Amino acid sequence: GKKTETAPVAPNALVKVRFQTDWFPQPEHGGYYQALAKGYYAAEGLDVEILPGGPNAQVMSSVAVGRADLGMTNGDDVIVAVARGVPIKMVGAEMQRDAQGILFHAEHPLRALADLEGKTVMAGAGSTWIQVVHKKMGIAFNLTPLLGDLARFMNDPAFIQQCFVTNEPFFARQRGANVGALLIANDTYEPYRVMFTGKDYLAKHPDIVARFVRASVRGWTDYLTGDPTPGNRLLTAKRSDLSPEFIAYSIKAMNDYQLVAGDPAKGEFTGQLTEARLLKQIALLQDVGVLDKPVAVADVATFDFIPKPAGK
Amino acid sequence: MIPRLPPIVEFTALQKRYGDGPVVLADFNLAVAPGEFVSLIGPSGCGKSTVLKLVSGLSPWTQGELTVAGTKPRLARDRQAFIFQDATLLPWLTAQLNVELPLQLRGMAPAECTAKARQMLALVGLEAVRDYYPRQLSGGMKMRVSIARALTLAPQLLLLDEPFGALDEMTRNRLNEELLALRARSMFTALFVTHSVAEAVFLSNRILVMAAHPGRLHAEVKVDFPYPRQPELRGSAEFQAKVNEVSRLLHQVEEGSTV
Amino acid sequence: MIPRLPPIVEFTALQKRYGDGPVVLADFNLAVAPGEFVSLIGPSGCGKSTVLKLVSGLSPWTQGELTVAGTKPRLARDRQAFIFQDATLLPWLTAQLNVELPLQLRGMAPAECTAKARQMLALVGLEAVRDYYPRQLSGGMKMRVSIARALTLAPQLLLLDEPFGALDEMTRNRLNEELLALRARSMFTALFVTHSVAEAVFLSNRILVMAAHPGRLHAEVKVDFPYPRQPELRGSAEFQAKVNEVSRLLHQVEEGSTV
Amino acid sequence: MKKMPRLLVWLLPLASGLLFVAIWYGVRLVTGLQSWILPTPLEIIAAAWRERQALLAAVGHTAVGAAGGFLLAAVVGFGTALLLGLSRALRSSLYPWLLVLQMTPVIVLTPIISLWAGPGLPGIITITWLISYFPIVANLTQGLLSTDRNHVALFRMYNASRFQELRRLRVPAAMPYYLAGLRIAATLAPIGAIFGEYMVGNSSGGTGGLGYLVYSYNTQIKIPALFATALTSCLLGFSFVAVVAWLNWAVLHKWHDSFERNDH
Amino acid sequence: MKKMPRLLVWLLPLASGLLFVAIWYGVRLVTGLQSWILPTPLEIIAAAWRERQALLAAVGHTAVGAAGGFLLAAVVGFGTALLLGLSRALRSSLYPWLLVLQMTPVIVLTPIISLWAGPGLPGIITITWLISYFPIVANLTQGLLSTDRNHVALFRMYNASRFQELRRLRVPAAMPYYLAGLRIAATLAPIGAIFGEYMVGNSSGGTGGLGYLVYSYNTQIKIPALFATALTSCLLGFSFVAVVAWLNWAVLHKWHDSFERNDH
Ligand SMILES: Nc1ncnc2c1ncn2[C@@H]1O[C@H](COP(=O)(O)OP(=O)(O)OP(=O)(O)O)[C@@H](O)[C@H]1O
Ligand SMILES: Nc1ncnc2c1ncn2[C@@H]1O[C@H](COP(=O)(O)OP(=O)(O)OP(=O)(O)O)[C@@H](O)[C@H]1O
Ligand SMILES: [Mg+2]
Ligand SMILES: [Mg+2]
Repeated sequence: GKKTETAPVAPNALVKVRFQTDWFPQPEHGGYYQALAKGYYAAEGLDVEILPGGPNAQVMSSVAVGRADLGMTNGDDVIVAVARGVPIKMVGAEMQRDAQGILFHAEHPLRALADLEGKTVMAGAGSTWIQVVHKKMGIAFNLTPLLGDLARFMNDPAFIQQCFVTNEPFFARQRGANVGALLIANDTYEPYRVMFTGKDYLAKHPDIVARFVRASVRGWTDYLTGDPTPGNRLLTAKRSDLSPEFIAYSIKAMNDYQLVAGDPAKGEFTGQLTEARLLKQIALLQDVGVLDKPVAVADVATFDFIPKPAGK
Repeated sequence: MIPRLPPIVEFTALQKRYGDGPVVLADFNLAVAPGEFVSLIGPSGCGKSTVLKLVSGLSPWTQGELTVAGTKPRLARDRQAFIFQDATLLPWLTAQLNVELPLQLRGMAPAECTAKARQMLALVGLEAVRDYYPRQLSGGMKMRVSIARALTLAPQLLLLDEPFGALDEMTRNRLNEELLALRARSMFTALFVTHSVAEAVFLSNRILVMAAHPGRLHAEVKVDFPYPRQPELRGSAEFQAKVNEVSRLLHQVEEGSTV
Repeated sequence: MIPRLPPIVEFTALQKRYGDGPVVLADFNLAVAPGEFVSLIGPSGCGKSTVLKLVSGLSPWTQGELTVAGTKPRLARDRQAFIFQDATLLPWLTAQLNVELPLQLRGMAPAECTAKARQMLALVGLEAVRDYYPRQLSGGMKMRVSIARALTLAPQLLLLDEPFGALDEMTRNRLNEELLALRARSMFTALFVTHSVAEAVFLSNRILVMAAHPGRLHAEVKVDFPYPRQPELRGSAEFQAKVNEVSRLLHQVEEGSTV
Repeated sequence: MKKMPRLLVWLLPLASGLLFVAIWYGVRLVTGLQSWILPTPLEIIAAAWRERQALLAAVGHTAVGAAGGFLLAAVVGFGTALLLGLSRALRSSLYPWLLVLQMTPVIVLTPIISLWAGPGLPGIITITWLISYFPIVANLTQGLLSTDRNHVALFRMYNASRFQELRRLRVPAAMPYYLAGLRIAATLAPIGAIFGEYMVGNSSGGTGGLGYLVYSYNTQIKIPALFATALTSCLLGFSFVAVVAWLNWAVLHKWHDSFERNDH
Repeated sequence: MKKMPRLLVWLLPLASGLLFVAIWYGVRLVTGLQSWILPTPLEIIAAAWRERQALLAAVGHTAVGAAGGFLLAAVVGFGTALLLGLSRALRSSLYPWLLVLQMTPVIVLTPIISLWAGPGLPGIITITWLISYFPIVANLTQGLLSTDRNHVALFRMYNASRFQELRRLRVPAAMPYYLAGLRIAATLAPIGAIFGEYMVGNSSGGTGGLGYLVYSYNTQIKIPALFATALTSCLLGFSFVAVVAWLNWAVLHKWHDSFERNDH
């Protein structure tokens, strides 16, 4: 339908948009649920369906083949996928920094990535950060495959594993372990988490994409700074095992680590993607050998939909 | 007695070996005219079952020629029925269904199959155990089911491999007579393996005495008693004379061989 | 002739049904003294194999009593050997190894097993096919392997279920004589099922004629020819008279029954 | 073998189960393992009771995936083995590719599966099918080829068509093999479905099946609940195995020697 | 069945393979799938060549785990089935718990395995064993119970001990079942090892096996390389299957009806 030109419209004329998330519903998707719950999408004329993901969500291929209209994932992955010919493009940031971190017991503190030298880490083989740490920072450690479980971590005070800083530390502490979490993102390597869409969809429906990004950013800001209850209600409806304490922890962690809004001191704001950072990112990926051919920033992202920073 | 028709089974200088084993049949020549009842008799392991297997096309030969109804054995199977030396019943079918099997395979209507099979089971005296599975039958009963199964087919050429060996004399005699009665009605040709000389004499118009190592024809005895033959024939002196003649030939054969 | 010892096999008012099927043996009474050679003869399905299975302890009975060597059948198995109605060879063993099997199971030294088995195979005329697998043997050869296998054990009580049914007359007669010769040496007791009246008369000192529906003893015939019996016995008039007597009894039995 | 009183058939696994539980507690005592590595049976049962609602909802979900995949495997496996049994040419053309299908790690196929079958239930059923399919094919094919050659000769004599030979001889004769294959598949189906939920599942619809719970309890370090989930999956599997055992009895007890009676 | 010329035995799978490849290209053309979903065979082979060093190193690693787990499964499975075949009491005491072992999702046991067996090779072998064990037990047990009752009666008559009956009768008679089980296990072993590397592997020796590569190519979206890894795993599997096929021939061809000869 070409009725999408005018907004807002009567609810029955809302444009259907399918948004693919990368995991089971979780607070790290809270902004989208908040936007849905508070009617920000409807206000933009969109009828958004948030598709839950899972351990093998295939977010990028879902969007690329049109099973979903937009999706969200790690920014690195989009760059790599584009380099491999997957027809997708970033349209806005969800988080300024990826939430990946390293979980450790407080008895064995980890001040910096350099402390990983010689250790064994349970982490996702092939993850970009590992390549960067190995090849760019020259830190050598062994890998053991990453599963969802924390049992071995709990059992072994010397155990180190990859985590989401918004996630695993809560459960480990809840079980009485004294743990710390080190954010992996640093000056050398700071991947975004992004919203992206298929190139075809982008060409056909730039207006919908713009409205989606706008409403989502609004949702995120509201979720983290306002009252998250409406979004959380949707989340817990989809996943009864999300406890209020856990959600609160996640929200606090996203705020504490400035994951979504970034560091205002550096001029960062919610939704922002910068050409400079993406350039640096592409160069780094190429450097460590993850990219086997160069890509242009214009191939991986469009900056047309980045909303104005709040309060400016 | 036997019309001069082209032979239904014709072996010409046939030689048979299993794989690269010893020669089992050597220079085997035999022509069976339609309607003949030919018995094979000979020491254990001389190749009688092999002869039947060749005629049925279940086993290939090494040299020479063999035609059945003028064609390759395999192509003449629809005119044949074979009663194997073992009963070879399907263990998952009852006696009744085992007998129905060949009829069903020919696409006969179910009701007709049932009726026909019942009738044949009655003929071999097994009406009462129609619904028994093979493992519930005695050795002789199994063999009788197998006989009933073969006879349902009303074949032109019947191959019988010691069908009555596991039966008591009385049942055996009765089935001998039934077999001749059936033959009188449908004039099938029979190739019959047996170890009983009396049975061979009673049934056949020709008896082939085989020798072993390698299997070969040793002698041929014509039996000219007219059909239909009555049970009383068994008591006659001519009958006894024939039996003695064949037995003597058989002794010759066996004395000549070590096994 | 037969010493007055306690019976080695004793049936007392025994009744046998398979599961909840019909009565297969009714009011069965039989005492076999050590050293006797008892033949069972009767129509197909009358329960002869069942009698042997009961004696060997392979099948339980329903009512009455049965002792073998004064104890439960199952406990007397080490004194028995059983020649089944089917050859029951293990398909993965050669003829030689099939014959060695019971010896090996008794823990006999390998060299002795081999020698003994060869000797028994020679006795049944199968030296030449020692290394054949069962599927390469003819029906009669398989049965002979099975006989050789049972005889290696030198049992006190031998159960034979139509062992010679698939053999030609000559081989059969020869094995009959071998059997008697073995018995002369080791004085085993034999329970022998056969359909051949002449064979029963030649071998046994007692013949039991059974009737069917339900299986039961119809008549008993003593055969008083002295052992060792010579082949010439078969030609004698007394022999023929005995055969006729048993045959007559058998006819009585079978005429009385429909099956 | 002697007939066993019916009661014993139930008592023995219970007795061995008690032994097993005793060893379990022993291991806990001796090794000093924590409950987040190896919870005690009591802890597991308590957790199962606590989480009964989540477990019940999830097991329903997983049961559908497992049953779908199992049935598909039983039917398609049967069909495939028939094809393979029908002719040697078909066998040597198809078997190697079947092996390739079986030996390709499912994870490689996941994107295609979630694309073609769709994520959620269709994908889960496909993965369950993939996992439980081959044991059925391998067994039934072996069974079809193991037919007694005397029976085959009989059918040859009747000029039975290949198809008749298959339907009336080889298939019934191969039933013990097929049923053994089904028994293996029955134990694979629930883990297949859980694995499938892991690979292509999502929690749309509010519940995500046992695979989702495994994930969820695992990250929350609710280890007793995790074992309770495994227990639930075993119970699901047992219901499949019970169906196959019943089938086995129904098809074979009348004639097959694996149903020995004392009464020869 | 007619005997097939030896050449055909090789040509037919090739021919069907060509057909298969043609269909593959057809699917690509018709559905417009990109190589990051379904690479073409050529792309896969090119990737295999490009990554040959990584693949070779990895396949060696995985082969050790797979072979170890397979052998363990073959041996322990044999032993278990013997126990189960030995007496009905043992069978009804043990079988349910074996099913529990088989039906417990491996992921639940991973922490224990990596704790007790240790991560790396021992853990991988344990997981491979767990995955390929049950088909062997289930099949061999069915085989041991399917013995011809006339043969059993024969052994009873010889007063053979349970053990003799097992060793000299039931085991040889069950060989076709055991070998069918081994064939299934042979196809499961490489995927089991890959899965094990996924679960408890580590890259301490410098390579992490095919499971590591699968993970790594998958996250790096190197899809042709991922398929090349799958291909390598298939080749590994084929070598296992070939060993079993040879064993099957060696054990059965002399006497079993699955080795029909034309010559009856
Ligand atoms: N396992 C069984 N289950 C049920 N019925 C059986 C079983 N075995 C034998 N029977 C029945 O018992 C009866 C006697 O069988 P048995 O084998 O003893 O006969 P037989 O005298 O040896 O006959 P034949 O001379 O034909 O071998 C038959 O009617 C048969 O159907
Ligand atoms: N499948 C086979 N493979 C190899 N040799 C075989 C095969 N079948 C039969 N033989 C051999 O062929 C010879 C003849 O066997 P055949 O079965 O024809 O004998 P027979 O005359 O029927 O004997 P019987 O009266 O004992 O049944 C025997 O020496 C046997 O060993
Ligand atoms: Mg023969
Ligand atoms: Mg009998």
